[in-house]
Parts: sequence; C-alpha cells; structure tokens
Amino acid sequence: MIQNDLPAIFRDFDPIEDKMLQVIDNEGNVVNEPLMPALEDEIIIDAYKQMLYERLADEMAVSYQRQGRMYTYTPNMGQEAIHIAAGMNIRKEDWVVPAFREMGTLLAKGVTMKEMFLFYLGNEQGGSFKDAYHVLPIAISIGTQFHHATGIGYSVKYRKKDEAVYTFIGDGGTSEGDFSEGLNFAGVWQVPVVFTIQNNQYAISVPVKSQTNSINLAVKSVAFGIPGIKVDGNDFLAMYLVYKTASEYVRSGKGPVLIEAVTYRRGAHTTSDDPSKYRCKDEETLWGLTDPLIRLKRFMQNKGIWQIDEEKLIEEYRLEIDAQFVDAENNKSYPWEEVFENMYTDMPDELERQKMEYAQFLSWKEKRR
Amino acid sequence: MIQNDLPAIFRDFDPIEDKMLQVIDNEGNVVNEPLMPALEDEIIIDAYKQMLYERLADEMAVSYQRQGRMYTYTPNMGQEAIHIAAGMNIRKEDWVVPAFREMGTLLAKGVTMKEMFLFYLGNEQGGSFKDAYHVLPIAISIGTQFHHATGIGYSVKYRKKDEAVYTFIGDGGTSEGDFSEGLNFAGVWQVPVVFTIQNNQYAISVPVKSQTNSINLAVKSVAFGIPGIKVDGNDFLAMYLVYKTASEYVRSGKGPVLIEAVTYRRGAHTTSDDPSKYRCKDEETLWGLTDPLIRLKRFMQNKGIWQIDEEKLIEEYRLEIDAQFVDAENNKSYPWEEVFENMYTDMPDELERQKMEYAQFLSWKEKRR
Amino acid sequence: MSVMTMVKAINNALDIKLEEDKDIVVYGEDVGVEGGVFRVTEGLQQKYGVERVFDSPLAESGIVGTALGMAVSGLRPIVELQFEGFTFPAFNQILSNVSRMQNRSRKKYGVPMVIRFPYGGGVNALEHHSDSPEALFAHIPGLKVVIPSTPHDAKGLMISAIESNDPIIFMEPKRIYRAIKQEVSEEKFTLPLGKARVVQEGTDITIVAFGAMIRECQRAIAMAQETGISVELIDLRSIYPIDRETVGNSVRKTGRMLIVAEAHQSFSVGSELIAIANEEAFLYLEAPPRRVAGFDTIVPLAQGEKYYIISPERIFYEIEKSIKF
Amino acid sequence: MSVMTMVKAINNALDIKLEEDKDIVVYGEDVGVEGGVFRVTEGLQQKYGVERVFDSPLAESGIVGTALGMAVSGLRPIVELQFEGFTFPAFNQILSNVSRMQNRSRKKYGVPMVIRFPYGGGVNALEHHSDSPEALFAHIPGLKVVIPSTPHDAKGLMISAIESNDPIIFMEPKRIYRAIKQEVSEEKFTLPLGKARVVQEGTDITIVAFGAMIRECQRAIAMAQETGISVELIDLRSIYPIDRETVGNSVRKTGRMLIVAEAHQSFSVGSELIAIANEEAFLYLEAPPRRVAGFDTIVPLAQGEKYYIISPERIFYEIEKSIKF
Ligand SMILES: Cc1ncc(C[n+]2csc(CCOP(=O)(O)OP(=O)(O)O)c2C)c(N)n1
Ligand SMILES: Cc1ncc(C[n+]2csc(CCOP(=O)(O)OP(=O)(O)O)c2C)c(N)n1
Ligand SMILES: [Mg+2]
Ligand SMILES: [Mg+2]
Repeated sequence: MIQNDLPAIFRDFDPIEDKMLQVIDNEGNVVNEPLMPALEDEIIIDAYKQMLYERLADEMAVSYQRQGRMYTYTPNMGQEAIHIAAGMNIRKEDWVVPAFREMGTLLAKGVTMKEMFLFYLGNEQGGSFKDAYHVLPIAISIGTQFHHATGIGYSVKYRKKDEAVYTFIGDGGTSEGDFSEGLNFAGVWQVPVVFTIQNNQYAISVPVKSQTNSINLAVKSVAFGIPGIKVDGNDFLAMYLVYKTASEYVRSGKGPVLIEAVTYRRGAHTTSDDPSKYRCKDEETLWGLTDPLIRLKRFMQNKGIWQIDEEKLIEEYRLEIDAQFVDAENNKSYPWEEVFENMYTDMPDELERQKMEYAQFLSWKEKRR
Repeated sequence: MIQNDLPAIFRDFDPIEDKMLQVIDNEGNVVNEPLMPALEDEIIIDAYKQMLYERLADEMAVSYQRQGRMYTYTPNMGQEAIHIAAGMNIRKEDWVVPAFREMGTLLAKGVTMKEMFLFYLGNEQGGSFKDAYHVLPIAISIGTQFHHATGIGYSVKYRKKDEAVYTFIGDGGTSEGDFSEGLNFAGVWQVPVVFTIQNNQYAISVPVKSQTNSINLAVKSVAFGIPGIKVDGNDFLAMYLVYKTASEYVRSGKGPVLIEAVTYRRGAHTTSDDPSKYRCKDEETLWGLTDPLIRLKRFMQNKGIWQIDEEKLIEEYRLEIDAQFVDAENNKSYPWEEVFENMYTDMPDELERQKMEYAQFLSWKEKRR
Repeated sequence: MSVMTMVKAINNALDIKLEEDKDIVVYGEDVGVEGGVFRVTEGLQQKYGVERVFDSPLAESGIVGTALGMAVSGLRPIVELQFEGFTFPAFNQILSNVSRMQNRSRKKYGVPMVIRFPYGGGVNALEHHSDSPEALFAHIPGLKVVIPSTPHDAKGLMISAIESNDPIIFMEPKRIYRAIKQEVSEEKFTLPLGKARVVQEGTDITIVAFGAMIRECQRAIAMAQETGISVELIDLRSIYPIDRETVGNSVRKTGRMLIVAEAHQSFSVGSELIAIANEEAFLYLEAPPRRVAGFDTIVPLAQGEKYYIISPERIFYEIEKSIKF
Repeated sequence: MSVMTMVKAINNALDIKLEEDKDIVVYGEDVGVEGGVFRVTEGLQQKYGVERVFDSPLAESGIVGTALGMAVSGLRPIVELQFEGFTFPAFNQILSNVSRMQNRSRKKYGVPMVIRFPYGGGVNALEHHSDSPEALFAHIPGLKVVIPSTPHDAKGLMISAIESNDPIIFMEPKRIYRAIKQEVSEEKFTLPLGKARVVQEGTDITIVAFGAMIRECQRAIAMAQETGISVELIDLRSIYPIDRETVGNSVRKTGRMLIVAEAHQSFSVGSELIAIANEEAFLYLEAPPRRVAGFDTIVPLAQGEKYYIISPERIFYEIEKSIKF
C-alpha cells in the first residue's frame, strides 16, 4: 500500500490522471514557478556543461564509428537531462545499475569516456567500469537489471547502509516480465531503489503505443504499490526536482519509486540503425524543439546567467574527448589468457586444460610461420 | 487506453478505489439489488447443483488420495462459485486455458471426473481432456498460460470467429513475469480474453500480502490498459454477473478484461500440504462463513426456491463420482509405446531407435524370467 | 534461379509460404516496418499487411507463448527472436510448453510453429550477440533444431520447417547472412528435416560441422588437401534429430572424426557426435574423435574474439593431429 | 555423528553457515514459515529471523535476479527454486547474468551465490517434477554444477558451495531426499568441488553416475557381481567441472564404461563423458562406452514412469552387453 506521506509532487502529478511534471517550456520559460528547484546558478551552469559534454562525447562516438574506428555504438542524444539530473543526485556511495543508454549518469559516477570507448572498441576492460564505485556493468538483456537493483536494495536495507540504488530501463523494456517482477519485489521488500523509465518513444523501430495499452508508463507503478510520476525528461529542472525528491524519499526508508521520464531518442537506435525507415522527419523536428540543451540554455539566457563561452568549451571538450578516444584506440593489449581468467574465482581444471591446449595450438602456429 | 464504453460495473467498482462487487452477503441477503442478475430459478438451482457436484468430487478426490488410491491432488474447495459462474457463461465454442484449480469450469466444458481422476492417477490420457472442445491441458508452469490465452485470442480475432477465451491464475501467479507480459500483449492486441485471478489468499504457504504491495490484484489491470474489477468470488451471483458482463464485453470486440475473484482456498494447497503450519484455525473459520455453497443455499432459502433434496442429490452424485473413479482406477492400460508416440507428429529416427533399443531390453528381460 | 544471400533466401521462403497459406503469421521485435534488424522480413508487412506480419511488444516469453496459443488454435506462427542471446527469456515457454504440448495433450493439439533467430560469432558484436546455444535446445525433447549453412539450404529447410507440424527451432548463422551468395531457385522447394548433407567426399577423416563453420572447414580442407589429406565433410543441417546414419557411414569409412562447432566445448553437439561415433563405428575408429570447439568461456568482445573463434588454421591443426595419431 | 537424511543434512549445512556468517540469506518460494515444500529449510526462519530466511514472491527470475544483486553487493544468498521444472523462468537470469557477471565486470564483482533445487524422477509426480536438466546448466560457462548422492556428501558439498566465490547450481536428487539415511558428522566439514568419488573399485568396467542413480547402480552391481563381473563405480559429485582425471584413470584401467543418468539421452552428461573417455583413454577402450539414459521424451506421469526410469535390471543388461562386446 502506498504511504500517505508521499511527497507532494507524487500526489499532484498522479499518473492515473496522466499528468506530467514540467518546470520550463521549450522556450525556457518557467511554467510552474512553485516547483522551481532552489539551485544556485553555479549548479545550473555545471549541469549544462555536463549535458554539453555528454552531447559532444556522443556525437564524437557516432563519428568515430562512422569512420570505421569503433564498432556499433548506442547514441544518447536528446536524453542528457535525465542522465545529468540523475547523476547530480546520486552520491558516491549510491549504486547505479545501468541499462545501456545513460552515459551521462555513468560519467557522473566516475566512468571515463576512455572506458566507454574501450567498451565499444570491443574490450571488456572498458565495460567493467573498474574504477567507478558502486556501478554495475551494462546489462544488455533488457529488464534483467531491475532485479539486480532490487537485490542490491535488499543488501543495503539488510545492512542498514545509507545507500540508494538507481536503475534505468527504456520504454520497450517495460514489456519484459522482469520489469514487472522487479518492481513487484521492490514493492514487497520496500527497498531504496529509484527506477527510471527513459521513455524515448521507440524501442528500435517500435513506437511506445505498440508496447502497451496503458495510459502512460508511470502508471504501471500502481500494479506494484509503488509511487510513480511522469515527468518531462527533456526539462532538466523538472528532472532535477524529481530526482531530488525521489532520492530523499527512498533514502528515508519509505520504499522504491518509479519515474517515467518522457524524452526522445534523437539519434538512431544504434549506429547500425536507420530511423528514416520507421519515423518521419516532421516528428523528429517537432521533438527537436524540446531538446534539453536548448531549453536549459534558453532558461539560463532568460535568467541572465548564461555566461558560458560555449564555443571555447566545445573546443576544449572535443580535445579532451578525442584524447580519451585515442588513448582507448591505442590500447591494443588483449592478452589471450584474459579470455579464460575472468570466468571464475576458482578456475576449473577443465578450463585450465582448454587454455593449455590453446597454448599448444598457438605455439604450433608460431612454429609454422 | 481504456474505452469509454466500459460496462457500468467496471466504472462503479473501480479497483483503484479498492471497491469489491458483491450481490449477496454471507447470510444470502441481497446487498446490491440493482446488480441482481436476472436469472430464472432453474438456473440458480442448476448452479447450486454444479457447485455441489464439484464440492463432492473434490472431497472424494481428497479422500481417494488419503486412501492411497491416487497421487497428489489439488483441492478446489471454497472456489466453486467462480468455477461454475465461469462455466455457465462459457459457450461450447469458447476456449478455456486452465491453470490447475478450476475443476468446475473444466467439468462445464465437458471434461469428465474420470479424466480428472485418471490425470491424478498418473496417466496423461486424463490430462489431455481429449473430448472437451477448446480446452487446453493444465499448464503447471505458473503464468505461462496467460500467453497461450492471448495467442488464442489473436487467432480468434484474426479469423474473425465468434469465440472468447477464458484463462485463470492464482494470486501467487500474479508475481510471475508472464502474468504481466500476457496482460500487456492482450492490451496491445485487444484480444477477446477474460483473465481471472482466483485470489484464494495463499500461494501454498505464502499470503497474498507477501506477493505484492498493490492495493488489490484487479488494479494491476491499470498497468496494461485493460478494464479490471474486483469481485466477491464466493458470491455466485456476483461472479455470474461479472462473467456475463465480461463475456459480452470481450465478445463485442472491445478487448480483454481482468477479474480478481476474492475467495479462499479452504483446503490444503495439495494433499501433501499441511496448512496448519502457516495459518490459524480462526482465520479458516472466518472465511468458512463466506463459503459459496452456504451463501447460495441461504439465498435460495430466503427466496423460497430451495426445493432441492440435498441428501438424495449428494448420495446420487457420490455414486456417480465413485463410479467414474473406479472406472479410472481400473484403467490400467499404459502401453510402453505411448511414452514415445505423442512426442512428435513426425517421429525422429533417433526416437525410433531408442524405442527399438528399449524393446530389445524388454525382450531380454522377458527371456530372463 | 537468382543469386541470393541467406537473408534473401529466408525472406523468399517466408514470402512463398505467406502467399500460399493464410494461416501463417510472422511476428517479433521490429519485424514489421523495419523488416527485422537483419532485414530477413523486409517487405513482408507491406505485402501481407499488419495482421499477418507485425511488431510485438519487447518480450520474448510473450512472443513464444502467444505463438503457442496461435499454433494450438489453427494458425502457423513464425516468430523471430532478435538474437540468440535473447531467446532465454523465452526458454521456459519453449521448454515447458512448446516442446510439450503435443505430448501433454496426447496430440489433441498440434504445434506447427517456427522459432527463428540469428546466432553465432564472428561479427564483432556486443555480449549476447555471438553465442551458439544449439545444444541447449537440442537436449529438449519435443523440438527439432535446424541450422542451414547456405542460402539454398536455408530456403529449403525453412519451407520444410514451416510445413512441419512439429515445433522447430531454426537457427540462422548471422556471420554468413550476407557473406555467401548462391544461385537459388525462385520456386518452392523443400529439404528433408533430420538429414545431413555430405558436402564433400573424402577418405582419411570425417569432419562434421554446420552453420557458419562449414565455410571455415572448407578453407581448412583446402589446406589439408595440399598435404595430401582427403577429408569428408558433413553438414548436419539438423541438430535434432541428428543424422546418425550419415555420420556413422562416414566414420566407418574414414576411421577418424573431427567435430567443428563454435559453441562451448563441454556438453556440446560435439560431445553427442563423439558418443554417436562410438555407438555406430567403434571398431572402425583409428584415432579418438575430437572436438574443435569454443572454450568454456563467454565469447569475448571483438578484440578478444579472434582467440575464441575457430580459424581454418586451427581446424587444420586438429586434422593433422588426428591423422598423425 | 548423527543419522541424517539428505534433507536433514542440507538443512544442517545451511544452519551451520547461517550461524557462522551474517552475510548469508536464504529465500525462495515457501522457504520461510513452511520450511520449503520438502522441509529443507525447516526451522531456519525461526532461528535466524525473517530478514535472513524468508518467502519471496512467486517469480523465479526475480528470485535469482535479486540474488545476483545481493551477491554483487556483499551478501551471500542461497536461493531455493521449488522444483527443477521451475528453474526455467530463471534461466535467462542464470545464463545472461549470474554466470557472466564475474567475466563481464573483469572480477570487479564476485558472485558468491547458491541456487539449489530438487530434481529427478521416481516420485510419481506431475509434469515438470521429474526432470533432470543438469546438462543444460553444465553447458553454461561461468557456473559450477553440483549433485550429491548421499546425506554426507550433500552436507559437505553444500558447505563448499556456500563458501565458494563462484555461482553454484546445487541440484538435489529428490527421490533420495529421505530414502537414504546415513551417519553424518554434526561438525562443519567441506568436500572439494569438482572432484569425483570412487564409490567402489573394480576391474572390468567403469560406471559413472551421480545423484539418485548411484543407489540404482549399486543394485545393478550386486547383480553383476553374482555373474563375476567386477565394476568400478564413480560418483561424479560435480557435473561442471567434470572430473576428467578420475574418469580417465578408471577407464584406462577397466577399458569399458557405462554412464547411468536419468536425463534424456541426447546431448546429455553421458555424451560428454563418452567424449572424455575418448580423449583420455582411447587406446584402452575395449568396448564402446555407452549411455544408460532416459529417452528423448517427456518423463511420463506415474503410470508410465516405470518405462522411463532406469532400473537396476536395465543397468545390468547394459553391463553384460558391454562385457560381452
Ligand atoms: C531481452 C532482450 N531482448 C531484445 C534485445 C535487443 N534490443 C536491444 S535494444 C532494444 C530496444 C530497446 O528499447 P527501449 O527499451 O525502449 O530502450 P531504448 O533502446 O529506446 O533506450 C532491443 C529490442 C535485448 N537487448 N534484450
Ligand atoms: C513457475 C512455477 N513456479 C512454481 C510452481 C510451484 N507451485 C505450484 S502451485 C504454487 C502456488 C500457486 O499459488 P497461486 O498462484 O496463488 O495459486 P493457488 O495454488 O493458490 O491456486 C507453486 C509455487 C509452479 N507450478 N510454477
Ligand atoms: Mg526506447
Ligand atoms: Mg492462491
């Protein structure tokens, strides 16, 4: 049963009534003054910078891929407000259980672009996010990550730690059994998990209306007795407010929450995908008007706090990102033994044997040359 | 999105408000006169007889098992109103996709007690429900049946047939991923399926409050954009009304519905289970007061249409049921070839070979004697 | 005849059957407008409409489970699972229901359905996109498991699979989806399920393989030929049932056997084939039949995959070892 | 020492570890108040509280998936799946995440967890309650698969499994849950994972088996002894990794091998063992190693199960055939 001590926004934006929380409109005008989060200008500027960094890193990743320097990549463009707002509310000790399209959040947790690049260059070292504290690797099998987050939530609660868990999924992912099961376990166990649906309107080519007949995605929370809220995912200030509220809520031990962040995947599904097959330019243009960077920039301009030399920043970021890419690209070290060595803590004899046989083959091959 | 042309009861008993539809109370008094279904006395009498038959068959099955004449059995006691009300609204051409605790509905569709007994005597012939039209065998893997029902619904819709599909699940089953996925597919495809949750308060030993944090089970329909309703599952008249309304709704092509029938598993989970380990006598006694047979009988008595010589009927039914059991018990025919012959339409050579090898072993064994 | 890739050949098979039989429906993730992420269903929705060729919600258990419902009620569904790595959310429906419904219902209900998906490594993919799980499906009684190695076979086997009244797991080696082009008849034709094909006759050693490995074996065989070794190559085509007769005949002739398959070595199709060789040709064996297989490890990402993937050279190495035994 | 059934021995192992290590939690369907449908967790909730021993919602994917979350964050979960037939909703979590997390995270995250469930036939059960799916788990790299055949082994192996930092599939032969009683130490002890046990030495033929089949083999061996055949019996204990050394040594000694296992014959543990025998002892083989196995059919319900289930007589029949080869 949902508690009565729900934060006001969860009551005011009841997904059953299909309301959506918004703070600024596409022009950057504040449409809901009372909800305006009390953020120092510095913080807003920093947020914009982080979004810009993600945007650039993403663009560059796409172009490295186009140049044939990297394998298939999954663009993030258009979804930065969600990632950065989440990142700003996630503390060092909190856990992130990613899906695969929240680069900005990973960066905030200490994952480097070099690692991301290394991952998309086909090296597991990159995907392990080794030095990022309490970040799980990407879970490609969609939906499964909800259970992992809930399980971590149980650990945290069991050990009475002050840690929250953040996990993500796409709109398409809400159809998987694990999505529902995961929320259901979280509801029963009342674990400190913030579940985010990034509703970017498509699962590859399939529009969200073909995924479900529900009035929105946030309302799915009702089935599991969890508070849910639908929010404009391209409105950084709205996302910030919601993450702040949700974080406080789950940290205070009141149980999990579900956020539907309404956004748009401005790029292709992956670099192997061609969206023109399944959606029209008009639609892309319309959604383009809601772009989170443009909106936050306009807000800052309206407010008179836009003092960013964007061109210089772009230049600077580009150099830095490229340096990281080149670093990753130059990392050609993948000793063959690595294939075997991470499978088990206690490596089975059988694997040792296979490794030895392979070494024999390699030395035969060497000799043959 | 849920249609606006929803039948009134779905609007009046919105599961979001946790309302429960009821027509008569435990004393058999009508508590909601306007909802009283217009049923001829004969029909009500017939319903009672069917419920009585199921009750007796169930009791006898338990006792055969106790006598060591049958393997583990799954009692139905207390849930008869749901089964018979469903059965009376399911037409010959409609489909039934059972879980494993809706014996009365199966009987209404033409399954015989002999078959049920044969199944619990360990013979697949019983479980195949060979002569019952459009009835699937029992799906033991909980939740999976929701997809089968939805798929059949798609067939029916695709081929423009006037057939509805009825499927069932327990309260525990609502936690399985397939429960949610199945409802979600049904919502998107708008198929003519009536989904029933028999909320008998327990999944083996686990109470429904440990299954989910949602305010009730009917409300889960909201997550899939399907109309849902919570109904007193021990009130035959309420169940009848709901099945009649739901059947008309799905047959008219408006899409699926979800029914939560609130009931109580008066018996053990199976004959190997001992409920005293996990629930108290008081609880059982309280729920006993809501027993569907007692209530309907009182209603009939109140209405003055109780003209059943129950003792005679019980005698008669018992004889008939026992005859069917003895018939099943005497069916000792299970030729060994049957193990192989139903696996494929086109039997693989490999299976032929295994069959032949087994025949060789059997003849060796024969000779050795 | 026209030149086809495997993608085109399967597309053509689906097209022919959709045209012929109104009971056939095709669905899965992105198979509609998009025509599948590998374009195997391209153009079919346009031609046959959204009721017959369509996108499903993103849920594999649902895709397979609803297909079973369709199959028992008169349709003949063909479903696509997007990658082999995403068949596992559907594993319970496949193992607990699809494979069992005929037996459970004592054949009251038939299960004419095809579950098709790309599988295998060699395409520089992310995790879950390079696996070869055929042994997992082949161990489940009630299924048939089919794997083509050429466009021609893909078409003939797919049509047979669709016409079969048993549930078929149809695994498509994605590595050669477009890498091999071949003249294939535009007409309808079928190939028998459960029968292997002798790709090339030989006398010194038998190689059994399937899918994308056939091409690698042919390359290795060319190397072997240079050293005067005559290799017989068998393309299984069907993993279950496995063609014991063809394998047995060959091994009785050559006395030696290698099995080349990408999957993890332990508990693989190779293990089964060694058992079969022992059962069928024990007295003829001149060297221990051996597996050239993937390791018991996760298939590495692109940078490490070269170690895992079976090269013609590695096959040749094993041929030589066996001959020298 | 005290006399224990396997149920009691496992319960005792869980008890010892729960007592010792606060990071251990035990959960699954009905494992709390009920103590599990087979009573393996009986009394543990009372003793250790509902936070450490508890009922989960009815969803196997959730049980395993949440356990993985717990394992990577410092707990050591032991989860029960109610029957082997209900492990498959969790198959995706097991194959796609549990088995892969160490490799995927380059060992940043350990996965110390045990997934335990009863399996196997011979108890007159409904469908899905008589299966032996060990080969399906053994083919998944990243897992270890353990099966005990006695109360003593069950205890020692369970404690080792719990203490292992790798994820363990622990399969409990339900048919001998209570059928075998044995003196077992009350103290804590472990048994090495991955090592087989030579149950009885012999010279004419090697039988490899595990779980409930050990007892059936012993009965067959008694029959063989009467005809003067000396049998060596190996209890695998671990299906993956499989103890190639012990098996190889034995087959090199006896020259003959039978594998006795309930699962469907094709693509089974038996197939793997025949491959191993060929790799390890080819020149010593005097007869083709053979599988005494279940058919490639669904395990029949009670009335038909007698045909499927492996009797001592059928084992003896195969011993004789091998010896006479
Ligand atoms: C279980 C599973 N099935 C299929 C896929 C293949 N796949 C990768 S991304 C994707 C679409 C996901 O859509 P959505 O959940 O909306 O996330 P988005 O890509 O839009 O961020 C699919 C089908 C997968 N990764 N996992
Ligand atoms: C997938 C799956 N998991 C576990 C089981 C074992 N099992 C059989 S009945 C049952 C409880 C079912 O509870 P509920 O859904 O409430 O139905 P009820 O038995 O109360 O009718 C369980 C766990 C199963 N049959 N299928
Ligand atoms: Mg999306
Ligand atoms: Mg129940």
